[in-house]
Amino acid sequence: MEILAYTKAHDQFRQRMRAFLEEEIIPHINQWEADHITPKWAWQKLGRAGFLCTAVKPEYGGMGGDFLYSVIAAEEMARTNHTGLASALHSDVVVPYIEAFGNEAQKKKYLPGCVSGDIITAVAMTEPDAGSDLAGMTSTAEEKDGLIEINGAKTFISNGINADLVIIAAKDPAEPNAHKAMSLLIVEDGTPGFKRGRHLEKMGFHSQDTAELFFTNCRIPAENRLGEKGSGFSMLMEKLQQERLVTSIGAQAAAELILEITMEFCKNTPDKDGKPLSKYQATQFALVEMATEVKLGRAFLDKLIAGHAAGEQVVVETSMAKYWITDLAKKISRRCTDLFGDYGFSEACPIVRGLRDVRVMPIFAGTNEIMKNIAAKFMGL
Amino acid sequence: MEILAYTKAHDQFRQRMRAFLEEEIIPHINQWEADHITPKWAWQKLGRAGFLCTAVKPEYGGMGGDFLYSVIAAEEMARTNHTGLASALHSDVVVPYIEAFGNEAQKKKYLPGCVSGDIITAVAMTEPDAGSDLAGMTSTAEEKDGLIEINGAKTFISNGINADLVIIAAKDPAEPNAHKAMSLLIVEDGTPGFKRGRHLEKMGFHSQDTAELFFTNCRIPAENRLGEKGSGFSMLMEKLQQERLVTSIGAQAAAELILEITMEFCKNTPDKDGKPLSKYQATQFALVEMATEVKLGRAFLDKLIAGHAAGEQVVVETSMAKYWITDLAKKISRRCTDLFGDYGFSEACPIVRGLRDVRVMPIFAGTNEIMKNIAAKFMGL
Amino acid sequence: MEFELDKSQKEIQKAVRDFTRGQFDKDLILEAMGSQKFPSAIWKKAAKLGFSSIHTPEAFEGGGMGLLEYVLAAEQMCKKDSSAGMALMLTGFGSECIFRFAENRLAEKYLPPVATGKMRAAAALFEPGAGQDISDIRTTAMEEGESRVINGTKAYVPNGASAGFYVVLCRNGADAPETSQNDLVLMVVDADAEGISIEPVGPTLGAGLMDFAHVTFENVWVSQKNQVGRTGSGREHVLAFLNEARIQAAAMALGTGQGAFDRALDYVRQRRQFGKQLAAFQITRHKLADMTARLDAARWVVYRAAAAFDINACDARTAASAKLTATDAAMAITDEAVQLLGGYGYMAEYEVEHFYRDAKTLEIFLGTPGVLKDVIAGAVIGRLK
Amino acid sequence: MEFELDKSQKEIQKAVRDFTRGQFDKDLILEAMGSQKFPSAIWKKAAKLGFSSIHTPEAFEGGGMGLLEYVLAAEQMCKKDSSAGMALMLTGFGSECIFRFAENRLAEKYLPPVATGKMRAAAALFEPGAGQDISDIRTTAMEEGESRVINGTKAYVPNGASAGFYVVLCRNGADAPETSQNDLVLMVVDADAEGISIEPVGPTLGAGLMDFAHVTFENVWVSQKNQVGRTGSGREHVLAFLNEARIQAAAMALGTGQGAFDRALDYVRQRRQFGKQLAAFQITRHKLADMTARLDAARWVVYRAAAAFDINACDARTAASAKLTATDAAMAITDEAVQLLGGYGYMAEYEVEHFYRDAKTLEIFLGTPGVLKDVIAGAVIGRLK
Repeated sequence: MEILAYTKAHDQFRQRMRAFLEEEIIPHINQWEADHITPKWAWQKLGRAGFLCTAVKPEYGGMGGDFLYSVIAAEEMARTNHTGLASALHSDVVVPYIEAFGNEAQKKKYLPGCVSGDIITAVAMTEPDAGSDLAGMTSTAEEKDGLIEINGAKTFISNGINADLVIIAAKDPAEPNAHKAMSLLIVEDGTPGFKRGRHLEKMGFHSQDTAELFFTNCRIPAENRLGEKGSGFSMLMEKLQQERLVTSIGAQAAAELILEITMEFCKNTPDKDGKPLSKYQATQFALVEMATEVKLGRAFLDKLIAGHAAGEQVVVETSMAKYWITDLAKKISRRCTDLFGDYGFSEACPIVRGLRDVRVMPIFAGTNEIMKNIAAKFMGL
Repeated sequence: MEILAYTKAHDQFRQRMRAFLEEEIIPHINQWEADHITPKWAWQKLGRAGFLCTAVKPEYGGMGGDFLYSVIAAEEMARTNHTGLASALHSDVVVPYIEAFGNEAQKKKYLPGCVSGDIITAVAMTEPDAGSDLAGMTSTAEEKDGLIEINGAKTFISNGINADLVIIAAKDPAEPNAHKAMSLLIVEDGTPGFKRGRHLEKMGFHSQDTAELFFTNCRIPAENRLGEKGSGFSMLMEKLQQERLVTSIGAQAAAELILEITMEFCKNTPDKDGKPLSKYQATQFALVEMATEVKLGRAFLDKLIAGHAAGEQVVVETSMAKYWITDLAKKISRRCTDLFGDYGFSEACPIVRGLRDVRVMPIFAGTNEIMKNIAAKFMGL
Repeated sequence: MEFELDKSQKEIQKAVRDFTRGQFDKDLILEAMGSQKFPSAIWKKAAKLGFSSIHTPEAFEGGGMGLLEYVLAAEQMCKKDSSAGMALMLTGFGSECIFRFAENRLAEKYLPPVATGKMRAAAALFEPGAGQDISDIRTTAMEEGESRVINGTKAYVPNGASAGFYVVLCRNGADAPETSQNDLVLMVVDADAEGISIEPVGPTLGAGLMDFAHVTFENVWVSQKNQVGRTGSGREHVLAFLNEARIQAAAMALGTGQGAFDRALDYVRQRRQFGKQLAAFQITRHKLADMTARLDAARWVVYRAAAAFDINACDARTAASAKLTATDAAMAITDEAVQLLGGYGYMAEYEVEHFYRDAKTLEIFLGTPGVLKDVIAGAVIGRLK
Repeated sequence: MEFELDKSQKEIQKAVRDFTRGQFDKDLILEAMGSQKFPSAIWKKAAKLGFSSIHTPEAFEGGGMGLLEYVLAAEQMCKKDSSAGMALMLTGFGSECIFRFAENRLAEKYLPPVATGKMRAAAALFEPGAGQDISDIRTTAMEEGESRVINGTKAYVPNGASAGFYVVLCRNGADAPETSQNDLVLMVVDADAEGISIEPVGPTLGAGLMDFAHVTFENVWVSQKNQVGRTGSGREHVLAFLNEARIQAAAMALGTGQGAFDRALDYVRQRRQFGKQLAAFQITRHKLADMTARLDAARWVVYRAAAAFDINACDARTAASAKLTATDAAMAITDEAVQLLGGYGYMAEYEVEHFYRDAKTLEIFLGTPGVLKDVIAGAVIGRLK
């Protein structure tokens, strides 16, 4: 019994994308990891092949695919074992803000480029002194001379160096209610007063450019506001379910990949007597236990995907999935490395990159502690 | 999105059964726990009300319900927080042997009584020196004078004292292949040479009679053999999936009940300042984490129930569910008691019985270690 | 540093081990289990040898030894039988407050009967609705001439229905704010004083050879001579006592874990399945290795905490951390022992099932993991600006 | 029992702590991280103070202290920086075999350069395909007159590309069965000997300031004078060395955990969210309490194992159990530290991310949990009939 009703068209899309990634993307990944950035041409290639923003409507250049196409794209990208080509972030987290809240002019202007890969996007919420506490942010957006002037600093921004378009959250200093003060604003690359800060060194995500962004008297046209003035907080809240779900999908796919690689290694690696490592009972138990947890995560996640695709509000379950599955990916990565012996601490070991990469998942898109707070609140505790 | 397609008829059955249990069963449970046995009238009352053996076909007195009725009956019984009226064991583990493998005469003779509650059944596999190792059993069944003579000892037999009919597994000593030697035999209460041993004292399951059974030159008619001679092992193998699934259903319902009681306690118990315990962050996190695990188990289990009901072979997943969910119930019981403070070690605390009861679940129906061995084998490790 | 037991400690350890081997009759213990039937006969013999009041000064007929020796004895007792060990080693529960903080006069009166196996003691600290917290004590001890009048209820008092006297934590006067921390006083109250009513807790999950009760004091008159320490020192004394008692509970957990481990090891070496001993299966071996590592870790934090206590260097963090680690280990080990014994593990006859219930009881008793973490965090984080 | 450090131990602890504060330059360390750039300058200073060969006898220019003092030093080093600590404290990896089991002549030749910061050492034990197991050694050391000729490959040798000499575990002659346990011999081989080829492992998950390499010996001629101990004693020496080295790794894990804990504690006391310090949230507090309890447990098993080693009372179980507990604690603590620091926890600049990677590396190095459990189980279960 499968929970998700993938059609033949979905399956073909998955096969096409997998073949494309195999051929066009995977051969370059080691270089991108070393470079600490992924080149823009890769985004364009992916977009032109039809694997970016599958949900965008045809009138804006997309294929108008249902949510399962997003799921497939996110899973297949996760299986490439790198994070630089952050297509799920772009396609299913950032661009949906433009799709959902942008006016016709904004959609016409930006969406085709987002789909083709010519416009790489980022969303800038987190600030150096306000992590998961969105209401605590201090960046300001003031109307001046018919323009909007942005001041503030953002950090941990994925695609921060590559981004051609940044959606930034900032507050009107004149509005005392933190939740009503926030707007979302579109800032294009090259806008005076918008500067990239340091390209941050981190444990993993090496092929992805994570950066600080600085806005100093950065003036943008008033029409670059997304949605109503002051509606930023509610827009964020509305889209967080999908962001967290997409994070869970990525973590689930990463856990599955790490375990799959490990299982193959144990099956195919003999000890000195020629007995495969997978014949040792303790190894078997480790693999069975991890496979069980991965299947549990998958069943829970698929049920959630089905609910999300059907338009259900699944705040509690999404928070639960985000924390449990990202923790799962982390735990699996830790336990699997032990099965490789000394090879397990070499970067040549095929799951070590994953170990470093998945460690951020329990932190981003709202820390797992925030997820539990949210779940507790919505469970009436 | 719900995974299982319960109909209105199912829901009504659940409500009827819950009301029945509330009225007719629950008021007596404390007494049965103290007595260390559940009276036979309770079985009859349950059977006459239509809550035993829902799967048995109408021609034998049953309602011919689908597997979801069994699921509902098992879940509702688990929610009574006692184990003496072991209806799921009877209805979904033991009686199915007669239904599936019995000949017409056996079915006509026994099934109506099983449905009405006049015949309480037990299955006797485990021996003092062979726990989960079925092939290692030593009880014998020899043909003598047109009869079958059984010799051997069985232990840990649920319903051991109450049972009117015992299905016993025994081996033909003349057959050297352990797997081909085993037959299943029906022994009725009162057969000469069939004696009950001690009523065993145990950690929990106090209202259930767990006993040793002894067979000494116990002769039964040849027509009391179930199925073909020597097919016992394969009959057991065929039915184990459902036994383990039913165990998982009971454990899942127990975990849900324990958590539900604890959550209500924390919501409704104020500290000295009037602040409910559920307002403490650490308590919230504990409840959220446990609720998440319970929901994970539920999604995985429901998917499996759907597969089983559709006739799928789900050996690996069933083994995984049996170990993970029974361990879950145990862990939940441990963690929940802490939230009660000192009350948590009093037998008056409403989850303490559950803590004692669920501890056997990782052991029976094949230990969780056996489950992992099976999963490893079927995963090709 | 020196991690070896000295000669006298080894002797104590051996003496207690020999005693339990000789005196802990398995069948009698199993029969009494769950009925709160206290093992009086064994206690009298243990008391004669000075084991159950091992750390009470000799002047009051105790063993005159340190907490470390108490720990060694408790470990041995609980290793042989966790329920009997708990019952016997908690007979003097609260007497520490008297011999450490009270005038000799009080100790001379109350402690010898405890040390000689004639009377049990009970510290009565926590209150209904307050959990395991002494920051909000509502039981009052009002001064009336040369007496104090005690009113209030104490919950889940160990030996609550059987003790000869209670060491009761009270607020000094009703006027002080209820959460005042500097207004507490400890009073020793005879169990037969007028105005005391006892509501037994009834059957408990573990600790099946001892009783717990809720004890209500209604206008109970007590001589001021029965006050422990000075007025206002109650909180300080109880916090020190809790440190000591938590280390004691940790030692019981250690012994409980060790006892379950020993039984599991024996079993898997004997029992054969699928043609070989259970101990030959790698997964059994790894379980035993895990249990061993947890026992090692528990043992050294418990011994270290006790040794620190004996040189007045034990803070709340050390004691709470030792209890947290040791009871967590005991739970994991007893749980695994039940599992390793399979069906037998669930049966009373094979004992490990009550070790599991006792481990769980010890995990809650004197501070659930949550309470202990609050204590530890308070110590390591300190006051926040 | 006596759980206090003595005066000289406290002095060592303080001296190393002061040294790391003065000499471990965070920016330089972060810059070198991951490039296997060994911190030579710091090493020379540490060597001058006798820290990195602290347990090498004074006769060979070491510190002349015990393993416990090594443990204290390693803890302090790794607390300040886990990667620098590992690199510095493992400079003499394998020299223990020489000063404990070889003739003085060999020690006099090889150890002073190590102790004085001129040359690194490397024990070359494990082989490709054999995991972390010495029961099946295929590298041979055939006698040829007054020499031995070594052939074979050793895998994941610490300092493998930088050491001045290797302590190589070999089989004595090719004729003995490959799994013979009584036919092993340890040889000291100069790194510049002809026939040695080195294949660097390249970047590693942790231990970013040191190197690992696979080392192949192809007809490498070594004087018989370079033999450690007697022929056939190789296994016994290496097992003893593994005990010592596992306790060393456990101490590094302890320091790594403590360092991550300290940083997390600092952070949550400073950082405010939702209007209050992170340290004011109960869940943060409980995490810190858990970390504290794990550190306590790890610390005492590690100290105890080292103290036992110093009095020749450390068996394989004690060492393996200490490493299992300490590295498990280090993983849990560094993981939680990363989480407590949130986004900063993932950034190189805030250091805890490399503590996490180092903890994971230590968890694998010298025995994964699985290998350690095999060892412990072997010891507690013994031989099966």
